[in-house]
Parts: sequence; structure tokens; C-alpha cells
Amino acid sequence: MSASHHDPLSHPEVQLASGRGYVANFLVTTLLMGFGLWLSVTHAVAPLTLVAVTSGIAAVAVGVQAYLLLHMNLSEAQIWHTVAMILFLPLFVVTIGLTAWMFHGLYARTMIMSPHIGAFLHR
Amino acid sequence: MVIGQTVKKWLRFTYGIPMLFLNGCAHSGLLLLEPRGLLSDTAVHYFTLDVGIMLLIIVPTALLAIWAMWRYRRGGRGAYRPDWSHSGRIELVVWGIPLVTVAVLSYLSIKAIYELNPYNPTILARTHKAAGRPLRVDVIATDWRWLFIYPRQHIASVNELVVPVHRPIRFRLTSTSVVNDFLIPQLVGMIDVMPGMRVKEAMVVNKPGHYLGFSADYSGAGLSWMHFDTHAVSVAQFRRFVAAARSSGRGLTDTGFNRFARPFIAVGGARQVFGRVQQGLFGHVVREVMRGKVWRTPMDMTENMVRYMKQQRAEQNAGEY
Amino acid sequence: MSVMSRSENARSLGLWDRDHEGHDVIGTRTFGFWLYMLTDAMVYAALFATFGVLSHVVNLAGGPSPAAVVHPVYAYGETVALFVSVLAYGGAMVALKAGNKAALIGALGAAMVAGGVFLGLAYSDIERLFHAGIVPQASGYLSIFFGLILYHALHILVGMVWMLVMIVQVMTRGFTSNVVYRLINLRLFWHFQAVIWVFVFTFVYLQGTVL
Amino acid sequence: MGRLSLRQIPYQNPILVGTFVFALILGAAIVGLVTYHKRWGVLWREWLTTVDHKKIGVMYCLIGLVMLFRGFIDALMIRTQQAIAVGPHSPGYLGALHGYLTPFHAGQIFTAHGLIMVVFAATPLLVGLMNIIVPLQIGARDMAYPYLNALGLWLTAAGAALVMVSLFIGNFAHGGWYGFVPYFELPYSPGVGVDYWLWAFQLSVLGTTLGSINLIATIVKMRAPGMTWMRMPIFTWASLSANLIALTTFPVLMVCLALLASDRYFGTHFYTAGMGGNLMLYNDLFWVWGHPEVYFLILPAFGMMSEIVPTFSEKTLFGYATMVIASFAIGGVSWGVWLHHFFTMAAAPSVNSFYSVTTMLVGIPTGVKVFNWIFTMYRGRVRFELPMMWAVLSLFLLLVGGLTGMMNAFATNDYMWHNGVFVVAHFHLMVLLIAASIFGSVEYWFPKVFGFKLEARWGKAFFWCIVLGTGWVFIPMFLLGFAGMTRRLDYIPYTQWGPYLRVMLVGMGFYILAVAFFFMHLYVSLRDRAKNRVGADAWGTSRSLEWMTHSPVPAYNFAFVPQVHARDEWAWRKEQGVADLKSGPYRDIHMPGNTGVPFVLGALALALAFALTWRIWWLSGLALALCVAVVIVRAFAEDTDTVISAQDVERAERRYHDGEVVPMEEPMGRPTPRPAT
Repeated sequence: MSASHHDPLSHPEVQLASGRGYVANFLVTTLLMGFGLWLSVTHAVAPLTLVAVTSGIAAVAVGVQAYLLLHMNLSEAQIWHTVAMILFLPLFVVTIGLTAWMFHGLYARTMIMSPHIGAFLHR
Repeated sequence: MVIGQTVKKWLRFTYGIPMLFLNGCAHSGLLLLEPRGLLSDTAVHYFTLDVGIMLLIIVPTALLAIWAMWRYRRGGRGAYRPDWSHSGRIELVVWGIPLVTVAVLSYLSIKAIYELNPYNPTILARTHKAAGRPLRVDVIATDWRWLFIYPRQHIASVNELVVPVHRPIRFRLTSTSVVNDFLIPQLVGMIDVMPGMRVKEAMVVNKPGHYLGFSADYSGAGLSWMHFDTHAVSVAQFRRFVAAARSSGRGLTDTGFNRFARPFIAVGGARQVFGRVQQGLFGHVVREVMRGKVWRTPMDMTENMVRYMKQQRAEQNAGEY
Repeated sequence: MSVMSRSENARSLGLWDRDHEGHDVIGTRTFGFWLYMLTDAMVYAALFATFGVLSHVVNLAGGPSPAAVVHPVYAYGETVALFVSVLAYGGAMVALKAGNKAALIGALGAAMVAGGVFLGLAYSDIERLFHAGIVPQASGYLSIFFGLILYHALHILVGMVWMLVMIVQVMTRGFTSNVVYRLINLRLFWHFQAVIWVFVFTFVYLQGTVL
Repeated sequence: MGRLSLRQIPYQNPILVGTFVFALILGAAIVGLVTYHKRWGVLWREWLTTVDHKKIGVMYCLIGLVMLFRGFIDALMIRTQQAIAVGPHSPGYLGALHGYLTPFHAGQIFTAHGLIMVVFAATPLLVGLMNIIVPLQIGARDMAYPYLNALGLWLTAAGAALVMVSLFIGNFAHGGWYGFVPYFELPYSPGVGVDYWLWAFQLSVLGTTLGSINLIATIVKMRAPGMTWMRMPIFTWASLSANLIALTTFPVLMVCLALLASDRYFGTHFYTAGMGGNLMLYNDLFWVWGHPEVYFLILPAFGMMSEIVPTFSEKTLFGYATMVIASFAIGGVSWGVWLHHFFTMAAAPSVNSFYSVTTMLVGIPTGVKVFNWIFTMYRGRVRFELPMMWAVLSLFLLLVGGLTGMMNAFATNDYMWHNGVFVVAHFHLMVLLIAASIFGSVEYWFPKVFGFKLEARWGKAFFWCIVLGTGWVFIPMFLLGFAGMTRRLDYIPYTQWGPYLRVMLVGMGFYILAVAFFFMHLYVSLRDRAKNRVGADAWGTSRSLEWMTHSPVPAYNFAFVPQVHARDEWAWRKEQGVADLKSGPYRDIHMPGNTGVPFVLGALALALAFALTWRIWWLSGLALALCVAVVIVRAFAEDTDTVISAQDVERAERRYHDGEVVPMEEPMGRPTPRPAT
């Protein structure tokens, strides 16, 4: 509880900072998001393709951020951070994925679509 | 599944034991184990298999545990080997037995789920090809009564379900306010009855008789009195019921239903029959709820309910029920 | 082997760590905070699961469709503001590595300003919607739409307050180990908001145009 | 004052007035005793402001025990009500139509019973035991974040206090501990009961999440030198897997409850039936948490059994690696089974099949554990002392609970009794398994924490009454399950259920005896503590690191941090003949200093939750602002450590070696400003 005799600035987590990485991250993610924006406002692709492509873009952007911003790597200082995140990833997928699956089926089985509400289907 | 059959027979026998114990009379009250419908029969069939297979594992395990404790108790006969802590062969068996059991049970479970799928029970299609056109019944759960609408007959009945035997019944169910759970222990399993949604259930009664039905999910103060009677009758008797309802009962319109659905604790029963039910009432109720229609629970059925209950008590004592 | 020699053998391995230094305080603190951030990510996962369930057509309840609610170009402005703020915080971390107090305070200030711009943009966007009668009470979809963006905005607000506290602490305390671990935690917190925003922007705004 | 007024105090209800008088007398007695013995200072300095993991653990356990008692009283009321209110001709008292509870009151009681038992009894007891034992087992001097540890405790305490306050001001939720939607929405539950439930639950969520972060970080970062992963004691492994579950699932519950709060307070439509809400979403989010939560409770219980069984079999645990894998397999699979809590939702058969199979998969690692305990006893020398008796009871409860669990996992069985009392009986056996493990480990670790063993005679009477009570209550309940009886009835419409319900009263009688014997057990043990004093290794055959320091454990845990050489380090040292605790010359030990901030934050959180419940907006705002302010001010406190000087350590160690009992609350260490950096 008293590690104060070490210089805190020499701690590996301080030394992780990399100006070049942060700038690269800024450029890449801003451009990726810009590309997604361009796709959606110009309606350049079909809706389903848009969903797929933008999801892909988001995945790439988050990957870049995880590596360059959050410094997810296997170095000794960061390994437990990375392990913890890898542990959570499947749980995010499970929570969202299984929920979506269940409710997709439930809507089909229990909802009576009246014409009144159906009118919004393709708006 | 020869083993399954044997196990089943044996288990049927063991059901008797607790019955003998507790009240010795012919009717033990263990409703779930006395199925009188096609679906409940099937469910009990799989239940028996499941329990049998599990007991094949659990009983020897329990005996093993008792044996180990007895033999290796301090001062017992077992040889003390403090350093023994691993055996690959035992580990294999220890993982293997549960794995195989779960595999078998999973197979059975999936088979049962499809056979008893409330929307389309395959067991019904397989065994009831020539049973004729199914009877449609729309069920609406209110706070705290059950309304059974017979859409083709344009009649409805409150807290009393009358159905012909051997003919498939197709239910559509919804609720006006909160989630209920539709259950007739001897005939059909539970299904959630949800407001703003429509679920389906199917049922075939094998024996004429009088069966109890319950609301299983908690729905508020009137839950305990939200039970209903199911009368499984012959075709002729069912026709008489329909005719009697048509001639005597009052009508039920969409606006009339709005009044009917107000919270009411059905102490002492709430039987009622409606002769002319507006067409499409079920769909109307579902849509109304989806649009946000709410039948609020007044404070005197929650916080201040002592007075309400006292009043009901007085009415009960006065013989009004 | 006799008992005596066995115990000597064991003793020679060293039974007690007489020079126990304590653990790495900064590393332990940031690890715990990272676990906390992951729980926050789980909160977002649950919110996104809710969003997935409540963006079916019946959840509009006859109200405005997602395409009529979202404004992706505007949201891209928020995106850039947030990414600039994150970049500025990165600058603060570089300054910390160099031990440069003034640069660190300046970069934190810049990150706060950019965060403020993000909040301002978000505020005017929500204001616009409220004026059009598009409120969380109107439908299930709108409830979770506002739920998501308001929860994210709340994080930005908290982050800005935290930055203010850190500016004061850096000025008064200098780079003590407590201040340093808090700066690293704030880095995790702030950079994490950018990650979450990528999801919000993509799933709520971009894909909202075709729902 | 928002909705709060004097009318909200239920003085017309004789049951509540009686409870209030009882609480008043008890409170007065405690205040009187503390004042008489002049212990207010000690209470504040050494307990309320402590950051010592052992004292925090003890306080967690105390909260758990008090709430366990409250939950038991609720159970007693449910059982008597159901035994009386059978059929239309049954008598009614106190304004109730049948029995003595109105439906609204009965609803509050079973809601409180469930919430209290799961969240405010089992959870604090387990968290408390993990708090005490885990740092000792890994050779740490404290938790990774002692201050956070205290905060978690006081948030949990605030939640428990809020539940108790609801007894006397207003009312509690009345629809089941896990809440029903849309029943818990404003139109159907217009009172404050649901709000009490919401905020009490939410406070405990916050406390438990913080606690889980703390335990995980402690285990990952604070192990003694030489303690590799595969040398970690099995209880620590179990705590790790349990807390991973808590860490990952509690946030989902937080969302689940927050969305309900939003519906109630802001009129949004997350869970409403109409207006585009989805009421099943509540069940989905709740059980995403709810099912793993069950394993959050049961994994530490398994861990406790895995500590007790080897100790009293005088033998190493069979299949250590398998046990670890099984714990994590249970934790992992528990994340994919939640729909089995609403199998009857009318989901597609493919969905139900998936969840039925995943649920059964849990049975595999659980079965492995059972076999491993049996093979631990095999070739051992089993001693049936009290902890072992509880562990054996747990084992058999697990067998029955496992059988019935597999029955429930079979989806079509579940259709038969989903909301029936069969399920109630099943999970009560599982929770009783947890309770039995807890009682076993309280017996087991009590001497470690307090320096003397609990006496055995009353303890055995207590044990056998629990066994008899359990049989007498839950066998009829299983039969009632087959009789089709549904849950949460305040009136029994079907008279054939009556005899079973009356038989259960006999079991409740045994439980009442058990509670009485438990108090006797504590009293006699305390009275005869001098007779039952023990040294470091209370049972003589324990194996893990916590038995390598003095009993009661000194504030600094270990005078020197141990070097770990083997899986069962203490057993290894005894075998090698180096089981000697004398290890001078001593050094200064840096420890975290006590602080009142967590207590203050807990009090503020209670004020905030109370104000939100009653919609007293000014108080909510004030409490929230004060919370933020206190956190910020605390961030500026730098000198939070104390130092226990080498002389103090030496003096204390000598006293321990002389066999003197050093009381837990004796202050050690003094705040020393650290050198400026």
C-alpha cells in the first residue's frame, strides 16, 4: 500500500501513452464514421447492405480503438485488462444475440399486426 | 425404449405411496399425476421417463455417498490413504455419466417440446387426424376473472369453460391488464397470458368430468379467487349449453366489455353467461391494450383494501354468493 | 529422508517474504477501474439489447419512425467533437509521460471544451426533438432511444466534472501516485466513451435511417 | 414532503404495531447496552469506520443473520396464513376474508420474504464470508480496495435498512420478489411499495457489484508470492468464479430496474403492455441476471463444502483441477439458460429446446462436483463434527435439488408446474443447501475469526431441527406441486391442498425450535468461550493458508507475508515439519486507515433512496449533491494510511504466542503522515 517511493511517472501504464497512436486512431475512426455517414445519407446501398456494412465499420473502428486507445495488448502491465475484456466479449454477444433471437420469435408468434400499425412498416 | 417403459411402470406404482400416506381415499388430489387430456398425458409420459432416468443416476450416487461416509468414517473399516487425490479413470466416469445422462434427456426434452408446442402440438396432429374441426375458444383474462368467448357460437362465459370431450380445442389467449398464467392441471400445462399479445394453446379432453383451472402467475389481490371450472361434456350436452347460453344470456359489446374488465375480486365465484358477443371482441381488446388502454387498480384494492374485504365478507355472510 | 532434513530442506525454500513491498498500487487501481468500466459496458449491452427489442415496428406505437427521429449528419458533428476530445485527452497522457504539468492541464482543458461542444450539440438535438413533440413518453422505441443517448451524455458530463477535479489536483498536488492513477482511470473512462459512441452512432443513428 | 404524510404510518394494523413495539424494545435494549458498557466510541472507531476486511465481513454476516431472521418471520406468516385460509368457510381475522392477512398484506410478505432471503440474507452472508476468508487464503494483508469494501458494506446495509423502514412507513412491494411487469407499473401498483423494493434492490446491486470488483482484483493482484493459479485454495477459486458472475450480471439487473423506475417516474414505455413497450423484456433482463445470480450464491457454497469435506476427511480434495473447471463451467453455462424462467412465454419450440438443453448442461459440472466430494471422503478418515454435518446435509440437499432441477429443466415438465409450488420447493432446497453450507462454514471458520470454537450440543440440536423442519415442510410442498398448487396464494381455493399445508406447520414448528436453539448455541458458546479457545489451527486437519495465522486474526493478518510452496500450503508445512509461526524480527506494516466516509455515503444513499421512494424531490437532490461532494472531497484526502510499528507487531505476536486472546476491536497502528513525494 505504499509504493510511493517509486516514481509514479515511470509506471508502465503511464509509459503506454503514444501521441502517434492517438492521432492515428483519431484519423482512422473519424474517417470510418464519415464513410458510414456517407453511405446512410446518400442511400447508396440497399438497407440490409447498409446495416451489414455499417456494423462492419463499427467493428473495425472499435478494434482500432481497443488497440490504440485502450491499449489492449498482452504486455505484462496490460494482460489482465485484456483478459477481462475478452471474458466480457462473449457475454455482450450472448446478451444481445439471444435476446434478439428470442424476441424475434416472440413478436412473430404473439403480436397481431393491425393495418393501422402496419402502415409504418415501410416508412 | 424398453427400459423407459419398465421404469414408467415402476414409477406409476410409486405414485401410490404418498397417496396412501396422506389421505388414503380414492382421490389423492395429486392433479398433475392424474392427467385426463391428450397433452397432459403426453407431458406426464415424458415426466415419468425423465424422473426414471434421473433416479437411475441419483439413487446410486446417494448410496455411494452413504457407503463412502460409513466405510471411511473415523474408526471405520476403510483403509486411510491421505495422499490419494487423483485417478484418471474415475474422472472419466465422473464426467462421462452426467454427460451421457444429459445427452439422453436433452433428446427427450426436445422431442417433448415439439410434441407439446402449444401453437402446433405435433402429438395432436399425429393422433387426432379424424377428430373433426377444432373448437375455437378465445380467452381473455381480466383483473380478476376469466372470460371464455366461443367466437363461432357468439357466446361467452365467465369463470366457466364448457368443452366437448375428444374434440381438439384451440385457444387464443390475451389479457387486459397484467400477465396471467392459464392452467388446467389435469388437462393442459401453463401458458403466459399477456396483455397486448395473443398466445395460442391447444387441448383435447379424454374423459368427461369436472376439472379445476387456475391463474398461476401473480396478478394482484384477486389472484386467489381467479380460478375457473372446466366441464368436459358430451357433444350433445355441449350443444345444449350453447343453446341455453344463446337464449338466456345478456349481450356483450366492446363498450360493455370496458365495464366488465374493471377490477373485481371474484370471491365466491362470478359465473355469468353472455348470449350475443360482438364479433371480433378478442382482436378489439388486444388492439385497445396495444394502443395503451389501461384498467387501473384502485387504491381500495391495494393499500386500503381492508374495507373492501370487509364488505365482501358481509356480502358472503348475507348469502349473496 | 528423515523429518529433520525434510524440514531443513523446506526452510531453505524460504517460508516468509520478509521484504514484502506491497503490491503495485497504480496497476491494482487501474485494473479495478477497468473492471468497473466493463460493468458499465455490460450496462450498455443491456441497453442495446433493449434497443434491439424495442425497435420493432410495433414499438413505434404509431409514433414517428426511427428515420424521422435520427439526424445522422448532426450526430456526426457530435462524433467529431467527442473524438477531438478523446484525442486531446491522449495529448494529456503524452504530457503526463513527459512529466509536463502545464501541457497536461492545457490538454485536459481542451478535452473539456470539446466535451462541452459534444454536450451542447446533443442538447440542441434533443431540444429540437422535444419541440417536435418527440419525447420519451411517446413510444417504446423513443423511450430507449432517449434512454441510450441520455445515459451516454450523462457519462460525458461526469467525465467533465472529473477532469475539472483532476486539473485542480494536478495543480495542487503534482504527480503523486494517487493523482497519476486517477488520471489513468479517467483515460480509461474517457476513451471508453468514444468506443461506446461508435456503437451508438452506428446502431442508433446510421442504421436508424433504414429502420 | 412528497407523498409522505402521517397517514402513511400503518398504525391500524395490529401486526405491524406489534412488530414496531418489538423493534423499539430491541433497539432500546441495544442502545442501552452500548451506552451502559460505554462502547459508542469503540463502535464508531473500530467497527463503523473500519476498512479491515475481517470486521467488514463480520458486519456483512450480522446484516445477513438479522435479515435471515426477518425473512424467517415472513415465511412463518405465509405458512400460517396458507394453513388457515383454506376453502370458503375458513375463518377470517383482522379484516382479512380468510386467514389473518389481506391479499395486499400477504403479497407484501412473500415479496419481502423472497427479496430479503436472496438479496439481504444469503448474499451478505456469502459476501461476508468471502470477505473474511479470501484475503487470508491468498496471504494478503487486506482487500485490494479496503475503502471500496466498506462502501459496499454500507450500501448493502442501506438497502436492508430501507426494506425495514418500509415496515413502519408506508408499505412494501406486493407482487413477488422478482417483480412482475406490467403489474409493477404505476396503474396496477399505485403505492410506494414498488418504489421501496426498487431502491432497496438497486442499493444492494450497487454494493454487490463494487464488492465483486474488489474480490476479483484482490484475487488477481494480491496473492502471496509463490501462490500460482493452480495453488489457490478451492474456496478462493469458487469466490473468483462467483464474483465473475456478479461482476458481469449485476449491471444487467441495474438496467432492468432502472428502466422500470423510468416507467414509474417518467412515464416512459419500456415495459408497458401498450404504447410500444414490451413487458417480456423485463423478464428477459431480469433473468439474464437472475439465473447467474443463483450460481453467484451457490458457487461459494460449493467452495465452502470443498474446504470442509477435505478437512474432516483428513485428506486432499479429490480432483482439484476438475473442481476448478467445473466451477467455471457452471459460471459460463449459467449465462445461457435464463429463458427457462419463462418457458411458458410461448417462445418458439426451437428457443425452448435451446434453453432446455443449456439448462441441463449445468447438471454435468454439478454432478462432477458431487462425485468429487464423495471421492474425497473415499479412502479418508471422516470425522462428523458440526461443519462436516452441515456439509453432508448440503450434499444430500444438492442431490434432491439436482434431481428436481433436472425435472424443471425438462421444458414440458416446466409447463406443468412453472408457477407452481413444485418450483418453490425445488429452489428452497437449493437455497437451503446454500444456507447449510453457510452454517457449516460459520462453524468452521468461527474459531479463526473469534479465537474460540462454537459449542457442539446446542449446535447439533439446531442442525437436527433444521433437517427435520426441511423434510416436514418441503416433502409436502413437493406433493402439493404435483397436486397442481400454484404460487403466491393468500387463500386456498382447493380444499384438497389443506391437509398438506397443515402438515407443513409441524415443519415450521421444528424451524422455530431451530431458531431458538441457534440463539442458545450462540449464547452458550459465548458464555463458555474460555473453554473452547483454540490456537491457529482450530481443527487440526485444515489445509489452507488462513490457518497459518493466529486466531483471532490480527489486524495485519500475517506478520510476514508467507511464501507459498504447495497447493495446500499449511498441510505441506505441517508435513514438512515447518509449521512454526514465530518469525521475527518484525517490520513496520502499512495498513489502510479507518475512515467514516463510506458510512456517511451509505447514510446519504439511504436518504436518497427514501426520498426517491416518497418523491421528496428536494431531499433527493440534496442527498445526491452531498454524495457527489463527499466523493470529491474524499478524493483530496492523501494521508489515508496508518502504520503498525514493528514494536507493536512484536508485542501482539508475543501475546498470541502466550495464548492470550487479543480482541478484534483492540486498536493497532496509528495514522502516520507519509513522506511527501
